[in-house]
Amino acid sequence: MGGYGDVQMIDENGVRADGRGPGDIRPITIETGVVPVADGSCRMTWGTNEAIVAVYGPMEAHPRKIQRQDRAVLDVAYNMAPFSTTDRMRPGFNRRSREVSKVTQDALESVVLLELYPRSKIRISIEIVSAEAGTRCVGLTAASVALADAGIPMTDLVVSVASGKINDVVVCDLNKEEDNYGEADLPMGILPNSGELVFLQMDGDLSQDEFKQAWKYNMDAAQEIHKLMVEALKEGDSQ
Amino acid sequence: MGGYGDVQMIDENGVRADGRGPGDIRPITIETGVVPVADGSCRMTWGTNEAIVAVYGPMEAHPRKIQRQDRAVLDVAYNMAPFSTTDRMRPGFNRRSREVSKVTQDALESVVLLELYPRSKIRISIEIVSAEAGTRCVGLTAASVALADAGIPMTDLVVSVASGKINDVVVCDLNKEEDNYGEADLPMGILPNSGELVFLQMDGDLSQDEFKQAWKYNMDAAQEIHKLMVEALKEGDSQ
Amino acid sequence: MGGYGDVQMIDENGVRADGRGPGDIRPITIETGVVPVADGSCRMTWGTNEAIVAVYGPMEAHPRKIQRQDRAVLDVAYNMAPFSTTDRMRPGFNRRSREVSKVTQDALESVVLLELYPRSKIRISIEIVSAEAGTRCVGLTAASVALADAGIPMTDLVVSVASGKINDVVVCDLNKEEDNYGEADLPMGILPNSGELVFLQMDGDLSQDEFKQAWKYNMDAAQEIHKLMVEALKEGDSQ
Amino acid sequence: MTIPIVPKLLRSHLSDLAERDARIDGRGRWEGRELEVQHSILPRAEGSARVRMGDTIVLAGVKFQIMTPYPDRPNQGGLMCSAEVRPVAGRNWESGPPSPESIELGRVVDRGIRESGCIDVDSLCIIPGEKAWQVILDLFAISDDGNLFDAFALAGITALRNATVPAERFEVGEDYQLSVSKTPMMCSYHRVGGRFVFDATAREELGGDERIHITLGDDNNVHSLQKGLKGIFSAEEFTEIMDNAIERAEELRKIVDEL
Amino acid sequence: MTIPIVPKLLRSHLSDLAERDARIDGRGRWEGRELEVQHSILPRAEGSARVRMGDTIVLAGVKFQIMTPYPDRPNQGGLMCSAEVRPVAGRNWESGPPSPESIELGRVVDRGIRESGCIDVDSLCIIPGEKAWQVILDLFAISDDGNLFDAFALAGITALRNATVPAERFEVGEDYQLSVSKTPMMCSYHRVGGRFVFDATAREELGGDERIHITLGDDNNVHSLQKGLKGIFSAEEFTEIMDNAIERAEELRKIVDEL
Amino acid sequence: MTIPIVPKLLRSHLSDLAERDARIDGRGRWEGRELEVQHSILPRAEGSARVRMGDTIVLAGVKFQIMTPYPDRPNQGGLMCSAEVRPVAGRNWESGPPSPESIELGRVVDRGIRESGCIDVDSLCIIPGEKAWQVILDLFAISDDGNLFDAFALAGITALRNATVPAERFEVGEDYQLSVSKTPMMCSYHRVGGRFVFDATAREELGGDERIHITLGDDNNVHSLQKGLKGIFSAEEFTEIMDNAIERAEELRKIVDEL
Repeated sequence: MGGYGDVQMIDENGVRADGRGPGDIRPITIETGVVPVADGSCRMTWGTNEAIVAVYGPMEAHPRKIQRQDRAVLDVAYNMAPFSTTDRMRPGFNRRSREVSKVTQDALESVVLLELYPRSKIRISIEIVSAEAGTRCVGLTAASVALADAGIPMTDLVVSVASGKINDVVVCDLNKEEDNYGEADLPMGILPNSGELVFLQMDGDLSQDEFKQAWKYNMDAAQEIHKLMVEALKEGDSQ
Repeated sequence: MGGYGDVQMIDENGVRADGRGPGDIRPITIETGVVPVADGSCRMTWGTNEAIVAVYGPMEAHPRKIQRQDRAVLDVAYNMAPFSTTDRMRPGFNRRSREVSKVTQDALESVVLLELYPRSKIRISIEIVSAEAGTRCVGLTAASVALADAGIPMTDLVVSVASGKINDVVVCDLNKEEDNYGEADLPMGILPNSGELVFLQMDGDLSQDEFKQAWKYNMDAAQEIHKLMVEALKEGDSQ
Repeated sequence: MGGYGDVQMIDENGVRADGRGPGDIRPITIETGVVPVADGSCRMTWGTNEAIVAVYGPMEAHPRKIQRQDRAVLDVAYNMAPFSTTDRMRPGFNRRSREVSKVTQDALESVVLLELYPRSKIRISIEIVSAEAGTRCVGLTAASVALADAGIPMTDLVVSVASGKINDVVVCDLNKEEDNYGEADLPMGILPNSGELVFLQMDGDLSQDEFKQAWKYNMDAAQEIHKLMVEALKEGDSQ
Repeated sequence: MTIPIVPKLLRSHLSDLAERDARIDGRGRWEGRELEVQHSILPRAEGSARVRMGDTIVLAGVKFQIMTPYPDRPNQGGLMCSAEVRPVAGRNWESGPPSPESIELGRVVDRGIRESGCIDVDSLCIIPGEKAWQVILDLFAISDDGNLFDAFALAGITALRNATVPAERFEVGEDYQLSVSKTPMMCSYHRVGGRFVFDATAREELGGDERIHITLGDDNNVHSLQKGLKGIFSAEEFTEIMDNAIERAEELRKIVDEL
Repeated sequence: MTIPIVPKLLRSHLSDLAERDARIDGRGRWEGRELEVQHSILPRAEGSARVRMGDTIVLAGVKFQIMTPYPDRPNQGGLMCSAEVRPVAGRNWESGPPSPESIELGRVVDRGIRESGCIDVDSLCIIPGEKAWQVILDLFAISDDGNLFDAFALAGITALRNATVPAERFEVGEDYQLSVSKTPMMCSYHRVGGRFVFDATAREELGGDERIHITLGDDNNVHSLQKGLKGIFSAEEFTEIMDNAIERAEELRKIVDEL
Repeated sequence: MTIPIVPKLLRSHLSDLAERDARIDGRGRWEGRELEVQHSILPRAEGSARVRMGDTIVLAGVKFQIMTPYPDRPNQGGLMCSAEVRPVAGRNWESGPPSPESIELGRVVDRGIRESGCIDVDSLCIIPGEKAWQVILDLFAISDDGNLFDAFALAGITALRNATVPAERFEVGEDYQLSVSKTPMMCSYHRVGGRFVFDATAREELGGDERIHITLGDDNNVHSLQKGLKGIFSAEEFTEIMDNAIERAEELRKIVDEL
């Protein structure tokens, strides 16, 4: 985290530069069926983030050595398109993308009923075509919608959202400027029905009390976002 | 194409800097059997281009996944040796070489009687050891001679040659300087007996009329080069 | 070899800058069992060189294509840790490491009774965690101790040591400064019981007479080092 | 892209259709799919476009970088065009290093745009010998139902025409519109059931043979050609395609001009 | 690392033990293995440490390079942290490009150290805008019997505290001790037999589920968190772990402080 | 290079021949194959050579680049030697990253030339501390019927002796002949049928064991040695080979000197 305390991003009344209160999230839109050739797909915009997720499968897992006799494997790839960032992102291998892919896969494997599809593979491609801040949360949330759109059974949807700290104040869902100068970032992957977690990362500096506040903001935001996800899936079904 | 119109490369009588007329090709020599350990081979010089092609096979295709049940596969690799160019060519992966390999393979697969050798592989290595201009044409032409030298049945030889444009005049078989400053390049892969095509690329700027003239030059040159190929193969056989 | 004749590294009485005589080697320590999870291991310090070697196996050779029906294969990897050199060593592929791995493997395959373990693989990892001069000798010598520690049958241990030339004088076991400015380097891999060789390299400039002297120094040093190896193995057994 | 087992049934079905001069989705031989072209759709790109041709969807984004001009061309900037087809776009596209197919895609589209001379590289110079703009056009497939070539080319030229040079962000003056003087158009033809058709779908590609790509400029001048895949074609066939491309390119150019 | 076939027997054995609140090696649920921390053990490194936790052994080495500061941060040097687990460290680690596991290892440890702000990057400046120190911390596994995360983190901070800036060798002044203002500590918990335990061995990792890594600063502030692997945990479970980490981190910090 | 299944029949045939002191192609134990050395055969290279030893054919080409001298050696240029064996040269050579075999080939030949000091790197300086020549020697196999080592080494030194420094093209003065003060020669010996022979063919390599490479200077000084492959040899065997190499090297040097 940058942690440049001299940029004023929230005023004494708790109003942020973009007009939001500390616990408010940015505007979100969700749409399914956006990749016609895929088995399930989702386009999610969140602030000026945009993710497109396609799900293919269940299909035969090959090469054979990745097959598991008793369950399906997920193959999750998170990627940022070259034009998704202010400075062009060079295509190709990238440690950050590899790590985000891995934690996203770990989160989704926790909810997909893998044992229903032994020896098969489900491929989940997450493409960030416009990046603001919080792209891993957008990608994970959109991926769980795309899985539902593909009819893959899950124990619950996953809602991912991050809180952080700006000017020593804990706030929810950092935007780009807040993220650049923010002092902490706590992204979580939440099961909205049970309040349990499948994904957790954090970096920066949070006291134990600040940490608890950030945790609470995420839990509340998850409920709000969950409603939008359910609506989008209903709309998709009715088409 | 460079397209620097101010370099004078052809005079008002249609005589080019190296003395050729618009439709003339550079000097060509062809020799077979130049790689003793190969099943067939060809050395072709064309101006100051030199290509060496070796053919190995038909042999077992491995790994198994590249095998085709009903036919042979070709494995064509076009490469420029490090000392083949004025500025040393770094060895290793190279998008241009990959693309030339692919179009050459597509052209040769169109004439080789692949279905005679199910499950097998024929490897064709094209090494440009000296490059002037038109190396892909030299490589493809020499490869078809090497295949014939290896006794691989084909419906016809492939003759490849390019025409282009210099100082707004359409001419055949650009040399190095003409290629640097030329305004267009139209390489074709021609079956000399039927006049049909198995390879076609073009870049630059040609009006519809200029395009027809360039096409005609290529067709005529193909007949001329074909004679040299047949001679070289006869000479090779008689040794 | 550097060959900077103007740095004085040995005086008229044959005393080297670090006090050694021409035929003397640097201090050596050898310890086994240093990688608890391995089947055999060795830590060897030699001057300020330090190598750690772990042996795993015999185990199933996979992928299948590396299997040999009639014998085991060795898989030797020599590597320098990033903090092993004065200028940090970048991790990853490196031609020198590949070559050292190969000659070390060739040397060890000459003594391990491979035919006792058909279809299996023995993995030998040589990690140089501190490098002075002569790391390939340290690695090969330590590897033969680690193999013995793992109970892998061999016809003999391999002792590796190098002699060279400084200020036109042939000396044994160059240290870092001597290696930087030395005029030749002759590393050998010696079977101490028969005096035969399994490893030999050399570069620099040695007259035929100098060459014979360097050879002799290596043969004598090998006997000395062999004693330390046997002691370390006995100590390891008795624990 | 893994080698799909070409279904013999599909091939013979496509042959039957061809005999009746019909296509698998009911289109005429020279008829393109329903087309949708949008621009200014990517917030982080300096120019962008989205093209939908039936179920084929692609994005194009333009970014700028400052480069040092090459010593022998001190007054010129550069244009780089790169195409990516990632696994998102279809079941048969795999991750990993660029496949021969996607390299060919990028190079063919790049050539058409570059050779048309639509970007005046001299206009990209900022300080001769020191600073110039490098224009980077990235083509990105979202859904591959065939003929990515034409979709990429169309999205590419649209994104370039939509691009603003971000001079302010790089502190070298005021933003201005990228100058694009020509509108090259690519038209692609696949041999399906024995004869060539325009704008093939993925199933037609799968059951078809060679393809030919033609890029034409505003004046019908030829800027790039490419024959792809195994196959033999005659001069007469090529002439027919070229004549058709002249018509198709004009139609497409009208759509882009009216955006 | 190849995917090991998780032995069902091991999993059920670990479950049985968990029911009796026992562990496979006799330790208590929150008890760490025997610990040995040494420093100054690598002659070529400017700072170094060796950590042994049971049969897990790792090295850490610090090297310095001169870098040009980034244009937007002319007064700052840099810190780079890289973790390697080569085949020497265990039967299941393979050579080749870094595995997802080792990338995660490096990034998680790096984050904990970096985010704690223990290295003041402003103090690494030599000449503003021209020269600054880049500190490179290399973590290297010798023997992997589980929980490389905590071993790497502990060796890493110890090596940094042990490091001397080699100004003389680079001819930019006199050598001096690297300033390390804080002592972040990572504590890792694995779900084994259904409940979380501290400092898991390789067998517990093999038969276990998800893991959680917590890095705490001197004041118990949280600097980094990471959940790894497939698994679902509750808020209550997390609170229990966090409370335990506060205790464990304090114990570890004492050991490092007393070196 | 894929691992060829060593035919036991070939090995036993070679042993039988060895007992009668015979070789598979009728040559004597220390006899080389028919040799042909040409130079100035590559139009784009500044120096070049082609060597044919029986059915083994190789090319060598010399190119020059301008480099910045290393800070600690401001008056020196550089020599780089790189060997490539591509699939053109034989059925068992495969494409892809350089194999261990071709890396060894390049490094062994490079060492022999470099260590002989035949190129005076001080003479490659153009402007001290600013510009110097880097000489790049590329060795390229056309047909591999065994003993690429000696063929590469012979072609390499011939191409260097043939090289012209292209000062005019780089606008740093007039072209001049590269100064090559020594003529190192490599002689390679393979154990075939139990004893060492000179200049082995591919079949002898296939059915043989270890090999030893010796590079000798004009004065019989040793410049490089390399033992390759699995195998044990005695001091007596080595002495015999060294004595033979002194004779062979002299013969080869005469051929090169007379070109």
